[in-house]
Amino acid sequence: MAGLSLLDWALDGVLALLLLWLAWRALSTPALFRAVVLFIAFGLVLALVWARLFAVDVALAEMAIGAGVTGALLLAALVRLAPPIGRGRAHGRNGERDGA
Amino acid sequence: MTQPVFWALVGMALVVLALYALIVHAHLLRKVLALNVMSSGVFLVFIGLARRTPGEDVPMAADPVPQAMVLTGIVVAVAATGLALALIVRLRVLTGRTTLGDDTGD
Amino acid sequence: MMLRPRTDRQAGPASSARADKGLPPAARALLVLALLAVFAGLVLAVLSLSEPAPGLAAAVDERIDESGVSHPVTAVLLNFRGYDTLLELVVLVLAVMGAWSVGRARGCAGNVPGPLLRQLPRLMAPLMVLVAGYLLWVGAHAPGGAFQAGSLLGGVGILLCLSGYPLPGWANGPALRVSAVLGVAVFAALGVVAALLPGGAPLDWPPAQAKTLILTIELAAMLSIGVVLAALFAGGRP
Amino acid sequence: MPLDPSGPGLAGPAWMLAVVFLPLAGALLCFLLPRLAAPVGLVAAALTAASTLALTLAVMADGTARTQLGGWAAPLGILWRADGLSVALLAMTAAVGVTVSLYATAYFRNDEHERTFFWPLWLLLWTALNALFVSADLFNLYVTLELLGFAAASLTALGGSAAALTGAIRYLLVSVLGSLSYLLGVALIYHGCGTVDLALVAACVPDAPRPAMQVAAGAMIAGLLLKTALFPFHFWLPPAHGSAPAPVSAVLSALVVKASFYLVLRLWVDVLGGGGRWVAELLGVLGAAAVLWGSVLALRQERLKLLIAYSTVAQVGYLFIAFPLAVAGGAVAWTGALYLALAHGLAKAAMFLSAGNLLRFGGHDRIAELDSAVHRLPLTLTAFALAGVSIMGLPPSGGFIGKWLLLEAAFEQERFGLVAVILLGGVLAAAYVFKVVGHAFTPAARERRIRAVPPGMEWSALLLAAAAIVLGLTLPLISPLLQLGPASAASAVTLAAGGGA
Repeated sequence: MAGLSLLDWALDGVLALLLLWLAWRALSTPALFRAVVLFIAFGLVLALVWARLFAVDVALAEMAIGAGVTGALLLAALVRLAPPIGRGRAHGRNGERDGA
Repeated sequence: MTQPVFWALVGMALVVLALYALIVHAHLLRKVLALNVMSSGVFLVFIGLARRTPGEDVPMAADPVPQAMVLTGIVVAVAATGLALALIVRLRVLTGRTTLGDDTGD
Repeated sequence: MMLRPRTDRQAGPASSARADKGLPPAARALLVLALLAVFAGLVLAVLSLSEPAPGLAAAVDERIDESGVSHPVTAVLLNFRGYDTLLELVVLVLAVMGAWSVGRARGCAGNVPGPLLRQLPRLMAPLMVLVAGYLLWVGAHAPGGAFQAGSLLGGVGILLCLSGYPLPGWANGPALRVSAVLGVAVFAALGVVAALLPGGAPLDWPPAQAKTLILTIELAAMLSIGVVLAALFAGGRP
Repeated sequence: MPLDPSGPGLAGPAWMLAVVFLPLAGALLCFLLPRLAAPVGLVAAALTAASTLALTLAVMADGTARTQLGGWAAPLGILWRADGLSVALLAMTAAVGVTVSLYATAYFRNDEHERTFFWPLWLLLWTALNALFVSADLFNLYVTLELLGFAAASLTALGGSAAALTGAIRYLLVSVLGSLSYLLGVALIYHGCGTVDLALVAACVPDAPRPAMQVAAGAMIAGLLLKTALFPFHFWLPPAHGSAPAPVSAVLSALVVKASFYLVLRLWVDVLGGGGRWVAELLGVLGAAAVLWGSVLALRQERLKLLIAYSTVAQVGYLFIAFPLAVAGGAVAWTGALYLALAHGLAKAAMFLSAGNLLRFGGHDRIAELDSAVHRLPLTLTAFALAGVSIMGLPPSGGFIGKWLLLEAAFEQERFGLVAVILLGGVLAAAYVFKVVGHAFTPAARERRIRAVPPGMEWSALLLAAAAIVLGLTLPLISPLLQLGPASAASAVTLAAGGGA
């Protein structure tokens, strides 16, 4: 990898920082909706990383499955977890608020 | 440090970060997110290091075998997510809980 | 232990940092230290790997002419390591069975879309199906293939569901089950037939027919992947 | 199947194909024909068991069977390989599998929902087990592990109660975490060796960069220990195994836990060369802790299914006591551990099926209220007691042989601490088995509503328990399959001649 220029390193560095930051935020943001959106953004940046690593198939799959379908599954689950169904126990409402 | 090693290390960092979140957070959706980030980290190690392989004549193409394995892994991850979310939604309907509760018994 | 659940009943609904109250600070510090040690080990392992590295790129290159396709990743997925892919399709079917076993889907007909979502599928769905078909076809010699195409089809299903598009009744019955398992069934059946040929092995595609077989399998797999992903989105049995 | 008796080596591959694809085909058919799930599933189970028997006989006759999937040789393609260790576990799976299938036809007769989903999920679980036992490829093993975990978690949730769902979710999360840890190890191995074929990796490991290989082995084994529920990773097991429907608990405790143990053993012996003295010692300590902790907790349980589940935690511990003994030169310890694994599979399945009968009969599984069960369900109680004999390790059961071989190795190396743990575990097992049996013998305190238990459910449990006992008498037949070291064969045969009957 002798041909890697300073520009390449800068791009890699920025992508890596962005990736780690998005992962950290997605896993620590209190609001779950926001966390899922951050996770989808994480998937899209990861797709860019795959493209930079010349894994184009993986990049396509990451965009379609990793970010796209997984994101849709998470958002759908979030909607289903939100309404106060069930027997309305005290900490059931906690779970709901977590998603607010 | 070379580019493949750099990305493998980023992948390892994601794995450890996700492991921390998995242990610390009680909300099940967060645990699912953590496992997804962790699998992304493992995939990054897999693909990142594959870039060490190319010789001088084919500098662009990464080793296709890890790529195929990661594709398999991505599909397995989405299947796990779908199954886990279905179970979690059902648990919420039944009990109102979105955490595991402390009924381990020991 | 690691996944020992922690309910924090004291944490009020508005508490923004519920998780942070789960672990006492000492345990948290210990955990961070342990994970840092794990990370150090992982870094050491990565740094110890030699470069240039061993790999199978050359081996794939050498045999790709016998695989029936010219794109190396597709060759690995559907020929050299096709058995992994078969099991992976089984994993998808299994996820649907598991999701169906716990509950019913609320159904898509109840969704009341906004004006954008009402119009979007009309524009997007045909385009996405077209792109999926293209990705499947191009997968033989360039990046693309059944998984990317199938997830696009899944996306079509998700869009239709979100827009409250009423699925015809037959689509919820046996047809749904058949299309969910079609990929596995075609793949496995061809794989067994290949084993029964003289001198054959399981999933051993004769080079002359390999391309046709791979495209057939990919077509069935694409459909199944799309149906399975949409079914997982619906979240339960119809 | 193209079976050519003149060509040795041909029958093995054909039957390997059958043991993986028959349950798969059965599962798909059950899913497509939900109304016919039970009969179709039963036929698939019978055919799978029959082909497993054929494969076992073929391997015993011709030696290790091999297949190149897709016709591609090792570094490029995936290999199937069935050796003695593989077929021993395949055969145990078939024995438990076919009996549990019989049991399940009666158990799920009146619940259409559970019936229509039990069969496809259970047959996929069986597919995953068989695929795992014949795979000789690290990455393919990852896919089979995930398949196994998903099937096990879905089956756990089948009961539908909040407890079952909680158990299933925890199980699924732990299972995925374990698989990812394993996959991380596979990634490092691939990039250190350029292959994921077991034999080629084994040849490469000594020359590969050491830190990478050590971390890879650590990650893979840690992930598998999590799935095997070795102390202190056992926290997820009792809630899952205790809340699943009885036939599901039986296959989870008897088979699923063994699959990840099998893989640890396979990696340890075949790939990593059986080294790692201090890791083996650590595993031994954890195993000993599991025996004591699991037994004590089993003794303290008030619900029968939880008692049996904690007993599994303890019995898994025994399997790991073999590691320090075997590494120090007593290869007979491997045979002992494998014998224990097989015996535990049969006995534990029998116990869970018995518990299912008692639960069906009285509507609960509170141990203190099992009074007079022995008069109403004599066969079930016999099955439980016979299975208990094997769990305790009394002669002539399979559990006895396993513990005897472990004790032999421990005495030889003067590891008296381990000797004490092995014996103490047996005493504690006797205590918890008698706790159940004793309550069943007390006369009924009051009349209560009881339900009939179909005879098929009673006989299935008894059949498995009897098999666990008979296993102890078949040592000369089975021990050749279980040789993982040069010394084990001679020693095992001596024992068979001396104290087998």
